[in-house]
Amino acid sequence: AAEKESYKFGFTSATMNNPFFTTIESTIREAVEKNGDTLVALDPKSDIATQISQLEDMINQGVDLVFLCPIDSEGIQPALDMLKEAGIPVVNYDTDVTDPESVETIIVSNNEYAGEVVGQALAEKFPEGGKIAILDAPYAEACVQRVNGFFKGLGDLKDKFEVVAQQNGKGDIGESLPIAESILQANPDLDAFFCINDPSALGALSAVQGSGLEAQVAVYGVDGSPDAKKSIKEGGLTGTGAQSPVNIAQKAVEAAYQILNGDQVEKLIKVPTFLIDSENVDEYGVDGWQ
Amino acid sequence: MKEKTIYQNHALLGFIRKNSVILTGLLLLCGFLSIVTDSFLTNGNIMSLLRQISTNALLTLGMMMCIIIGGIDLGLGAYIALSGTVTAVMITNYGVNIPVSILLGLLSGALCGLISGVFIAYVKVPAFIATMAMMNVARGAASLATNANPVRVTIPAFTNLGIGRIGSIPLPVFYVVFWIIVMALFLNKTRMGRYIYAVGGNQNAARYSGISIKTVQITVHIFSGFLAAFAGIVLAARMYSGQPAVAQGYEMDAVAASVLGGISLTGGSGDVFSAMIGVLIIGVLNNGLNLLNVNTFWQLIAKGVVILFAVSFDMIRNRN
Amino acid sequence: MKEKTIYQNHALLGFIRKNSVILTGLLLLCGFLSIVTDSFLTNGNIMSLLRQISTNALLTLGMMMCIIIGGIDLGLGAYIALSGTVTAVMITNYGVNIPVSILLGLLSGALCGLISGVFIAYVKVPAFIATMAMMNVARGAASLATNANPVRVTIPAFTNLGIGRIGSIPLPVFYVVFWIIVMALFLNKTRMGRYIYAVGGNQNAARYSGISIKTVQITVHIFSGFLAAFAGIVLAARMYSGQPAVAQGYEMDAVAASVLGGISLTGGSGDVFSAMIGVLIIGVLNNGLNLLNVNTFWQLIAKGVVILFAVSFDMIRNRN
Amino acid sequence: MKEFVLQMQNIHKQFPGVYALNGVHLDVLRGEVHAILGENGAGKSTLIKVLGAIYKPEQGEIYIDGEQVHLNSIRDAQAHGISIIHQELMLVPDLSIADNIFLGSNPSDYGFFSRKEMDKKAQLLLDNFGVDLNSKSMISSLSVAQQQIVEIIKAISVNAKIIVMDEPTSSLSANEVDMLFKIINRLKQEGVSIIYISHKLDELFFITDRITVMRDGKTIGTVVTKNVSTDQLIRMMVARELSDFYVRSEFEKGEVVLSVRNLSKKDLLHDISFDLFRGEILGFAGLVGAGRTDLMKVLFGLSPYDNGEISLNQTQLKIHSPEEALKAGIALVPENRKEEGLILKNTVGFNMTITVLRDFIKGIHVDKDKENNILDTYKDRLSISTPSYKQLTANLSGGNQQKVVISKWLATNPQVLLLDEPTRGIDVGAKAEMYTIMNELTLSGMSIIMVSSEMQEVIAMSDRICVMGEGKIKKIFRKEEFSQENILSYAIGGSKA
Ligand SMILES: Nc1ncnc2c1ncn2[C@@H]1O[C@H](COP(=O)(O)OP(=O)(O)OP(=O)(O)O)[C@@H](O)[C@H]1O
Ligand SMILES: Nc1ncnc2c1ncn2[C@@H]1O[C@H](COP(=O)(O)OP(=O)(O)OP(=O)(O)O)[C@@H](O)[C@H]1O
Ligand SMILES: [Mg+2]
Ligand SMILES: [Mg+2]
Repeated sequence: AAEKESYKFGFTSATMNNPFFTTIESTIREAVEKNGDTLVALDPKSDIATQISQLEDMINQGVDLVFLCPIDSEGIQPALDMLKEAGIPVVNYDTDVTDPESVETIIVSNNEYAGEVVGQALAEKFPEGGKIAILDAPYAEACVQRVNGFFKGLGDLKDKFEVVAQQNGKGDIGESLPIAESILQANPDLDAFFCINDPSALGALSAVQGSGLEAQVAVYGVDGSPDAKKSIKEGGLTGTGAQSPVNIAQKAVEAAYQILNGDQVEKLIKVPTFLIDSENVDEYGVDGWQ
Repeated sequence: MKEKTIYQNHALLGFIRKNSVILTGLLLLCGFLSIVTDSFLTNGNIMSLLRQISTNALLTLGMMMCIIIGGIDLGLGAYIALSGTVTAVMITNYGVNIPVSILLGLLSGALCGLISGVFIAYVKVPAFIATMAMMNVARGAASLATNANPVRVTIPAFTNLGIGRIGSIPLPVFYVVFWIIVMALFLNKTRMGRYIYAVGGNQNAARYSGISIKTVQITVHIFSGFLAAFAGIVLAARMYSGQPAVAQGYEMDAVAASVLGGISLTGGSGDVFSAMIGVLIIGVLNNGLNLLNVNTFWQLIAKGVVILFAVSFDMIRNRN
Repeated sequence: MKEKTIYQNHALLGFIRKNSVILTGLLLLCGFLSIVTDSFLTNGNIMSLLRQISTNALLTLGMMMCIIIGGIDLGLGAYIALSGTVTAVMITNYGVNIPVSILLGLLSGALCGLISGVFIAYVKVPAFIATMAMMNVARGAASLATNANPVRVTIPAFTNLGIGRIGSIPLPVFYVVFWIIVMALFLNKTRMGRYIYAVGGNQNAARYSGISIKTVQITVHIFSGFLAAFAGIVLAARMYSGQPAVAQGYEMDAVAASVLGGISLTGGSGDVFSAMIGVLIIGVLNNGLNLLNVNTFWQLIAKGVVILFAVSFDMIRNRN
Repeated sequence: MKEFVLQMQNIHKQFPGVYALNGVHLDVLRGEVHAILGENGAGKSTLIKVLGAIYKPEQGEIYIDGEQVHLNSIRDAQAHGISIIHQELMLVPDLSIADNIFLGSNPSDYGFFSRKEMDKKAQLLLDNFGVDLNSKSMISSLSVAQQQIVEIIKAISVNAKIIVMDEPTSSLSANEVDMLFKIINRLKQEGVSIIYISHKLDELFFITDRITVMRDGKTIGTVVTKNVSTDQLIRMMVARELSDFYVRSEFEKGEVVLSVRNLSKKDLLHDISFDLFRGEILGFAGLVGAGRTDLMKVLFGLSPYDNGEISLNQTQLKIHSPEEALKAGIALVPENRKEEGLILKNTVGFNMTITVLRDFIKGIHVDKDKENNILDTYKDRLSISTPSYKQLTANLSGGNQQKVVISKWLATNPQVLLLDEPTRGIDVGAKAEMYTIMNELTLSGMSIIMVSSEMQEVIAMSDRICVMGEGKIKKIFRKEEFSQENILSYAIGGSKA
């Protein structure tokens, strides 16, 4: 390939209304702009059809490479086919696509594992089992994986835990708050909430605090957002299965330049996830993402 | 038989008669829930139910005015997000003191209302479009102001506005009661209130009667934007944070509540207390479905079906 | 003075005169984009632009009918999801053959339209509420049918319906042209078409002329549900899958396109081709903002502002 | 020979709180013009709506050509050859004239129709009527009168056996009324029966064969027109004597109150100048579209003007809105009560006071006594007949609606009262009351401008008459110059002035 003066990258995430993705975007942007390259970032607002259209627009704009987090692993396939036809390499991050052949590399935090660490922590905290409620987001693939991982993490104690409620918190604090309140009313003896991300966990936490049950009910999230870490530090949230958008972004940029240079990259790069709780929250700081 | 009067002698009786269908529906729903769940009728649940509906109640107060003048305000959900983030940004990022921050938050909503009002009144842009456009603008502004990140506020003096209680009653319940009273007085006892009904009933006739349509439209939209902003600040206090992505689609719940409360979408009629029954129905429905732990997708269907049938019965009764 | 005749001898000239503001806006937008970007005027971009707007074009064709009779259909986005998932589930989970699956998908949309139509016509539920309720029901049903998971279909005979081309022109463009022609004939050349305008323009007059309002309302909603379902199947083919969460809020774009195309939300007027200009404006705007790499939050604001001003200019011109 | 094309027997129809039809009988012969006469609210329009199957009567039989029929739908009524021009205009504003004329008719094609042919047919009908209208024009661009004409043409286009006209001439001027009468005569020759409702007695004497008088939802009797006198009819209608029908009390010229100089508005008004004196009734006559309504709108601040001066009591006025006009002491009773006058879905009380809320609402204090006082005053003064102030205005009869309209602007106690077609659609009793009120008002010092297309009324009630045509004042007549011929010749003759 001919050496270019500068590269134009495309970036698409599930939604730009989520700090997790805006952190990835700004980290990538910073890195590529430092090299004198540009980043085109579009917001499909969680709509897979919009995401496909926007990728078309990027192709027409002549981007050299696309950073892509599919809203749906399968539904994104037509866009991947078009990208392939146009000869544009794809760095797939966060949520893996169904057909790995269509992308150059897949860089994911292990969503399942993020749920798993929470499950483990819960099992440890409540060795006798208990009543739990789950706030999920069934339309989002990554979130479904987190729930699966969560059950895996409960391990042998799985049968001792009773899921008394499972509702769609839409990964949103405002949606989750009233739902969590109702769940607490229906189950005053609840032991814990598992929420598929931090915003919904913070919503559940507000509900728990509003009901004066903070001593009794543990609230777990997934993400490791600065807000969540602050809350952990203040004794609010119990823990969060942390991902590292900063690491994901850095790995993605690294891989991108390697691909454009014609170097080999690994097909699957897993960015570790881990539990942050009151014990280790200070290691990661509360001002930004890890 | 339809008895439609603005002021009645036996106010309470008239109210019950007028809203008999929807009141019956509400009572049935409550009765059903108190039988099949242990928790519905507990003090705790009732209090949290009341707190949950406070947002929709405030939005509905604003929305019903917009509907009465024959319009709508699709931006109300976005103004919630905007005012919450504006207030939070002021407090947290700029260290502005709390009263001033809240004032700025309230102003942001009123300003959005003013802008849509001006386009509706002076340029005759349909309210549906003007407020839909303002919805985009307000949502965009809220996201820009915070770079789409939530802005955390943990100062108790602020958060207490949302989570505080007097006795066992959450503060937001008092706010709602206050605004219900204000709105009822406004619509029934002031000139502007009657002008609002006149403009919605027949804009041309209102104009010939010497009413300034523009003033009425702008006033209504400022007021409803203000109420949404107020709701946004209470919500931000409850969530310890200004959330730019919060409250999407809340305006639709406010429209549904208004219509359940018998407010005609063609404008010209409707009263505060009936609208509040609509708010209660939607609130109890959401609360009940969650208490019953109904599957999310069935919840959607159930909500659709209940709204459809509740409005249907009301329509059928009104025709007879 | 205003010359108001529906069809003029110089149809094209009349059309241009009627839509002068909005056409000017569209041309300015296109001109601007072709100057500041290299890619806007490329064949590839134009083709993908046309394909991108095909969904909104189909929805707008349905929406405009609903608006002309003085209503609205807020369920159209949800019917897209429903028909796509129904078709995909039939093909993939039940092994039903493709034509029958597609037929079932189309029927699902038409059925939703029928149900809202019946409530609107017979029970007099406002269209806003009836279709909002059906939106919930359809979305819930689509999610239930698939447990909220996308259902994959990779049979080329199906996916080609969405991604195929004739020459360099994507198939969806042909569908849209076909339906535009059908709709134009329907509205202008058939009795039912006239009835649609009559019902929207003066419902009493229509009734006193012996027109069955109910038939008109139900027909319109079935047809618009059907068109949304059609769009849903094309979209499913493009995405190789039925997606239960897709197309949320698409109905609002269809309303915006209709109003940009000069269709009055009070009903009674509007024509297909003007509405398609509205679709083009929204499409070019989205495409252009993407090509220009405008920040996503600024995009929201820009979209709001452009719609507001485009409609404003149209209103101002119409008054003079 | 005596062949009943229509018999309606013992028809009963009740509305909430109103027994609108209480055993009504109506017999109509083939080829006759049969009037229904009665006060406002007598039940005329309701009877017609029963015939058109818009309302279902609780009781009663309908025979057409001697056979009992059950009219279950509007289509049924049409199929039996009944065609109705309703009191309220029933046209679709954004469709063309041709579309409207053929809206309900049922051509025998497969759902498609040929627009060319339809336009041609419609044009033929328009030309036959003798109006200068293009069948492709949109209804919304027509004046009320032109719309009324379209409505008439629509009704006669379907080859009906029975054509009902509910106050067809209420917004027509003399020329068009003549045209209508010619058509009625022609239809009569063809054996069509016409049911004709009007409050204009002279028309009834001119055109009808028999008259059925209704009162309070009952048939009082049917008489042969040529055998009755006006007085007899009025007695049947109102069951009381009406004296002094058109009487203008003596008028003493006061000072100039309103003075208009060289008022112009592009395409609509040209160089309008006139004075209005204290206590005067200044009539405005003219043909349809003469520009009288436009002038009133300008005076009331509803539409702007380009040049000229308006002064009230020697001070120049700058009025930009009705609000300012009302404040300055000018009130307009608009021409079109449904669109401009009333909020139909609200109560009578609400409507009557909406212009004067300032008088009894201060802040959040509503002075109920004062409010009731205002309501009672005008209810009595105009004898508005309504079961209560809480009745929806939509449920009042046309005439009572008109009185509500008048009362709401009268309540503002203006110095100058502009009345645009003030007696449109109101019965003789109400008219007489209206004239009495006008007299009283002027005696108390109010000045009135009365736009009217009813020649008798203008001549009888005005102190001076401005004749308008093509947006100009063609001539101002003094009382002694008044005559129908004089006025008409200026109204029609474009170049005379
Ligand atoms: N839809 C309705 N609901 C309730 N009352 C009605 C309705 N329509 C008419 N009425 C009442 O029925 C009575 C008869 O009204 P109708 O319109 O038939 O009178 P009319 O003789 O045509 O009077 P006008 O000369 O003023 O047109 C009136 O008292 C009127 O208030
Ligand atoms: N909104 C409008 N659009 C177009 N033309 C109009 C409009 N309003 C009035 N006109 C035209 O302006 C002219 C003057 O109308 P105007 O209503 O003032 O006449 P008028 O003397 O009051 O007659 P009428 O007895 O019909 O009320 C007419 O030719 C009318 O058709
Ligand atoms: Mg009548
Ligand atoms: Mg006039």
